[in-house]
Amino acid sequence: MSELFIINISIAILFLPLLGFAVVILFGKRFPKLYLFEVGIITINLLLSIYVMVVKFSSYINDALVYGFTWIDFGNVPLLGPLNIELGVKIDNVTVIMFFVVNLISMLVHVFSLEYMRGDKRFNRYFAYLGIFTFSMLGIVISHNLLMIYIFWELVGLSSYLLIGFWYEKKSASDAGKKAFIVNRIGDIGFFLGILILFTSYHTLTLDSIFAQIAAGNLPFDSAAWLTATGILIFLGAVGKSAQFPLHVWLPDAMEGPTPVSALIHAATMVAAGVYLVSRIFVMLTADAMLVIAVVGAFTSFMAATIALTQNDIKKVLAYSTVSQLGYMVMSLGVGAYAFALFHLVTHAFFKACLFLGSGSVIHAMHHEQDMRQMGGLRKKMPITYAAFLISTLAISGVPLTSGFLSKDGILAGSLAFGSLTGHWLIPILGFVVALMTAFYMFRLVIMTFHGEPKNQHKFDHAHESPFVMAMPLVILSVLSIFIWYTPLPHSPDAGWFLSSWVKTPHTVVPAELSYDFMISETPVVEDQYSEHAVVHSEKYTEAMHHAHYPAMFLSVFLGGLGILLAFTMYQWKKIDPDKLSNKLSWLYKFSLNKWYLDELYDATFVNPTIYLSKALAWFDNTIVDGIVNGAATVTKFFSAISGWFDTYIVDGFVNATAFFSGFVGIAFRKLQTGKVQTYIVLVVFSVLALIFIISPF
Amino acid sequence: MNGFPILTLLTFIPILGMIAVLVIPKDKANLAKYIALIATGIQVVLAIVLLSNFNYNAGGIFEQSSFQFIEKFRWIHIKGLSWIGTVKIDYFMGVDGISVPMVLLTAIISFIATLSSWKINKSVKGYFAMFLLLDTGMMGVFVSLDFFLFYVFWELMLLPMYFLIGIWGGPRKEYAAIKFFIYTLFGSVFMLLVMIGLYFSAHETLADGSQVFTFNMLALMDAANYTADGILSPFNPENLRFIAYIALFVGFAIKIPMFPFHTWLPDAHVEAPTPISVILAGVLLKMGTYGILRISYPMFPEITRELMWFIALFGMINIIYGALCALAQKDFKKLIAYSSISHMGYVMLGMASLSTTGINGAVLQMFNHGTITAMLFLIVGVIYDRAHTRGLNDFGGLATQMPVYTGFVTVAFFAAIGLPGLSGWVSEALVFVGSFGVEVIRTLAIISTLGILLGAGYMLWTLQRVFLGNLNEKWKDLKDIDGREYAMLIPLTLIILFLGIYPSALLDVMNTSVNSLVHFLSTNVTNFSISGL
Amino acid sequence: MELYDIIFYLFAAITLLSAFIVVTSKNIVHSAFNLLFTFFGVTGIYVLLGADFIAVVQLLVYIGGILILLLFGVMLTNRITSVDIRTGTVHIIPAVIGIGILWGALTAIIAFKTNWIVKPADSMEPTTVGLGNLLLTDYVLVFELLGILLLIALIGAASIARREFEELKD
Amino acid sequence: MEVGLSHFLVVSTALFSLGIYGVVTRKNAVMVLMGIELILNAANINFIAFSRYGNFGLNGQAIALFVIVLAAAEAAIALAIVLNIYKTYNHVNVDEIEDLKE
Repeated sequence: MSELFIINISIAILFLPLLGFAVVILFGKRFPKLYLFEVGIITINLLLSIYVMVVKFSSYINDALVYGFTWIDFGNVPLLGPLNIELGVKIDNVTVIMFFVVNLISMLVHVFSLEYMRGDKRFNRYFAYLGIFTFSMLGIVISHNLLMIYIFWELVGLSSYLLIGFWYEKKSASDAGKKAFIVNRIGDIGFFLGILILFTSYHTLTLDSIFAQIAAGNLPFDSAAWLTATGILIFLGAVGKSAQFPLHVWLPDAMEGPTPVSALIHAATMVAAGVYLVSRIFVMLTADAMLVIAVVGAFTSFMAATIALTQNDIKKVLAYSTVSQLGYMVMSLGVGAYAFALFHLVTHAFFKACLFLGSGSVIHAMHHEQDMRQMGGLRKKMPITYAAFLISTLAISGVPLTSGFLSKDGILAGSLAFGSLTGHWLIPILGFVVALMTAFYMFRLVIMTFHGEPKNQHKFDHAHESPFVMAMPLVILSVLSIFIWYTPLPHSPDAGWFLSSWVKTPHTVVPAELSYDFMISETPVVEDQYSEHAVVHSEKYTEAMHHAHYPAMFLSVFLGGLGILLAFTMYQWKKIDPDKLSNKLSWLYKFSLNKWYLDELYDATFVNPTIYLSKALAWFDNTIVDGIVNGAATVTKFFSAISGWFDTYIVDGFVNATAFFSGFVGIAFRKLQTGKVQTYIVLVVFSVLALIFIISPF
Repeated sequence: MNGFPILTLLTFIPILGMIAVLVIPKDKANLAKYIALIATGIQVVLAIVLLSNFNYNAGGIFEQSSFQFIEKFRWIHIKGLSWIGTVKIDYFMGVDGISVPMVLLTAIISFIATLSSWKINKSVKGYFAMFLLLDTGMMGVFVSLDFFLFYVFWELMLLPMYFLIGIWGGPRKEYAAIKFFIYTLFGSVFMLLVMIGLYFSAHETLADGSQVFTFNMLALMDAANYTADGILSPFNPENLRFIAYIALFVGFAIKIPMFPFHTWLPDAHVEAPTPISVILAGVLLKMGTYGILRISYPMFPEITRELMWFIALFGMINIIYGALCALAQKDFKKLIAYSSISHMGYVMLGMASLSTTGINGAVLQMFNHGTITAMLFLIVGVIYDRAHTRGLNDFGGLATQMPVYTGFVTVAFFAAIGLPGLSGWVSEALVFVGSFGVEVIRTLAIISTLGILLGAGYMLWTLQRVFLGNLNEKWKDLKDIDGREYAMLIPLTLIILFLGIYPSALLDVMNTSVNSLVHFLSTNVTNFSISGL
Repeated sequence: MELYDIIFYLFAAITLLSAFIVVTSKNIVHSAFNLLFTFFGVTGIYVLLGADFIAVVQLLVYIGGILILLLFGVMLTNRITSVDIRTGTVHIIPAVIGIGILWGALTAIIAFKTNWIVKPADSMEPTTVGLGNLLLTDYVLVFELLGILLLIALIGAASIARREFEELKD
Repeated sequence: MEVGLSHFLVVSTALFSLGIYGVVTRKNAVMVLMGIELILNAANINFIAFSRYGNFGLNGQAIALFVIVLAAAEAAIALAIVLNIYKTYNHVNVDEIEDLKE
């Protein structure tokens, strides 16, 4: 299995979904059954990615396969020398894992949608959009430079726009699509600025060469602040895509899209792209950047968890839980637990997809009823869905023997270690509180939908177990949430294949004084430090992790149990009446129910002022600027009128005046011609007299 | 291929077409359409031949040796006029990396505009005669290397445009036509002044060694040719080069259009018939920026470097102002007019960076904007032909009624937004890379990124209002696009997709010239100090 | 005071006095009659100035011809029978002032201001021979023209008179 | 003092002024003619005086002769005109004959 062959296969994996998209879009009208072509392609893709994964981990475990080509060549530019923009592909362990995860969930969603979307009049186009999404997602994972990541980044934004606004008849759906695209674009601008800084200072965007130059000591614009700024800017891109605190508002609205879409995009893959990007640039993050990331992650998870507590729409709860879990992953990257972040990303992808598909099958069964208060007692009617849903809920709550427990526990341990080393205790605290709330709202959801008595008898009678095509993905995903796949020992993730050999924290290239001391490995590393098998952690951080491991585990299990207990007492055994509680803490309840009023805040501060400003500018443009132009025209007309008047009255006036004057003088003199001879003679005499006086010099 | 006068042919074939159109008898008027189609078709073929024979690594901004397809003949040669010596004006044509993309763009857009004017029925002969005359004017501007010839073609383009908007336009066509005409004329008056100023301050040594005043752009670029006392010569201590630059810049800025001088564009677009809007947006807007690159930059390098911040500032204003105004428009065509103001702002920002990536991005953006906005106007034309209204709020849910058409619309809209993978993004990215790289205009570049966001805002909002949502009953009988419209939209879509994936097809063409321009600007600045105002 | 001066003053007084009466008398016949004396005064002055031929011509032409003519004019244009053959005068005072100033100015300029180039008064000798020569040598053209002029005047006067005769006829 | 040229000039100017006075103040056309005759005589005195005292030789006297001839012709014509005026107006008051004034 030569290296080149693996690269070719990976590129094939990348472009197959695009082919699927093109074929289905162009010929979808003529062949109604064409969607099967798309499903076939995705299945092939899955098999190929499994194959690549196996080959990669068997024979090429330690080296990344890279293939780059020049996209635009500027020749040698005056003052800068040769300059070109390179695109290329890099396949390393993380890529391969992501390949597998994306393709697996995409395939399962395709299968699920066969049944779920049956009867929709744009059935083919739906699968085409799924195809282009998979293509863009795979593109992000495979590219070895930031520009290509950016290209696929926006293409993923496009496909999410298309899929969210799939049922565009509903204004809310097209609004949600537009909102998603624009909010993502805000993040993308930050990402793009980060790219600009890097390209301006290093004249290349290939990650490896950038890291080499940073390691060699020259920082962007030769200042540490700019390096931190670059890190934060690129993280801004991740904030946009992974729905972190300021830019998370689009994810809950994105629930307007079909549920399988939410499962694929807004649970597992696309939102994970942000975490993947931060992990890619993890090595160049300075200490301050990591702190910012940790704080944003922690705060996001806390905020989303509080909002999820009071939501009544099943998909909204899951959406906020996704935001919260993403906050977890970002926090773990911030605190330096690189491997655990990716591990949580993978596990979260599986159980969250399972939860979404589960909710999809519930909604499908209840004829598109999404409000939990209408559901209840579905346990008997939909046993398989209930079983899968329960396992995933256990996983997300971090109950032992599940994959969620392993990854969440690792993250919490990491945050504890980070707290102990750097004294930022707020982050671990938030982490544990969120663990409690997650368990609570997840079990609240399970109880309200599956346990207790049906609240809407009519709908309940029609509810029936989903057909095999929908049930099968649920089962697979729930099975994948069990610990066995990741580590033989249920309690310690380190022993597992995931952490021991596959994913290692690459050594940071940031100059020593800028990064955390515990991040620097004491033992100098021989090969280039950003390749696969760099030393996992500096000794200090690894020790702290070991110390923190057990307390974190016990604490998280205790809190999880407490959350579950609380959920049961309130909803199952009705000891504490949730409504009475919410009335007591009414403003807190309302604050959480209305999503911390963030949407209204954004409308008030950004959206409406922009629209108002644009109306004002358009008015300004029409009246003032156009006014000036028309004004200039009227002014010239005015002046021409004046010069016309001037011409007729003044200049002509003179002419008439002279005529009039001569006439007047003529008349005056005419009186002299009296006809009498003597007056003439008198005149002659007087004029002679006058002449004498004038000429003669007395 | 030396000897075959490809540029002259390229420029004057439409004139032959015009004559043919005028000659055909009245009753067979719709023959004019086919003649125009043939003429513009030949132009496209010639443009492709030009492109294929173009030598990619000939710089050719300021030295005649590296220009290609040069045609230089004596045009006006009056010996011994009393005090200004012999007047020698040459018919001097040539192309380099910057003008070839423009020639290609003009040929393609004219061909597509001819296709789109198939439905013109009011005095067809007059229309196509004016159309072909306009075509010659445009092509001439991009290939002429003599300032006098450049000015002749520049003015030649004005007259047919006036008639085309004034006669075949919409309700307020006279107002728009007059406004367009006077505005551009106002600009070209400035250009004339500077042209004459330059004429009298530079000498060109002829073959026989005699010194003679000259309009030859290449001679005007070379500082050695300037006399010691010329009004615009850099050696004269109190020269008026700064004012001349500003005047020339205003002349070109009106055409771009730049912020304070842009109000003619929305009116001209709203009132012009669809094919003319396509030409106006596709090609005419590029003349301003091309003029700056061809004339202002090489002839006044030191002032360009001095004022680059202001050009970038106005570029940024254009971007933000255009986008914000577009957000508030209710008429589809006016929205696209303001969006093209915003996109031309990117060209200015790229030009102002005076860096290779920036200027490459600017020229590529000129080409891309040409194709994308042409497609946008064709799209508006399609609806307008069917629904006879352009109000954005009158439509709704066309996606269900005209799915294929919505497909093309989506491509065009996302190209206009700057979605990677389509040509719009490549040039915008290069403009940002170029302008961000230059310390002086970095903050302006950062503010301009807001333009991408606003662009997404108004485009998606338009897409939603017109195409998404449920179908408005008024339009339930609109039929999808027909064969002719396919023939127009498909080539443009292919160009947008192809340049999005493989932009260096065009970038390689212009790269050497851009490099030599940047080199020229960076080296020639040192030896002149900016004379006092 | 030699004899020459006395005679001069005598003749000067005659002419000016009679001229004054001609001009100021109300009765036209009186003025006509005093005109005769004025002409005599002038003739005397001519004699004093040695212009004997002119003096004689003056006598013949002025007194003999023009005076008589004037008398005829007076007789024909005023009916002797009417008592008032006085002729009115118009705005005398301004005329007197104006003429007085004129006379003062002229005499001042001519008599005192300009110093004429004066040839010593040589002896007087008869001038008729010189005049004759002069008339037929230098001024022959003028002489002939005068002849024609007189002829025209004759014809003119005759034609005006003739018309008068015709009216009477019809 | 001894009679010189200026004496004659004084006489001629006096005669001239009186002639003009006559012409200007008299209403009767014939009186006007008399005034004219006085003026002409004044002129003649001047001519003759200068031909005597100036060195013009006899020219002065020749011109005086011409003036006399002219005076005669002029008097004839004038009187014919006056007669005609008399016939049409029955009077010869100069200041009432103003038909020429339009």
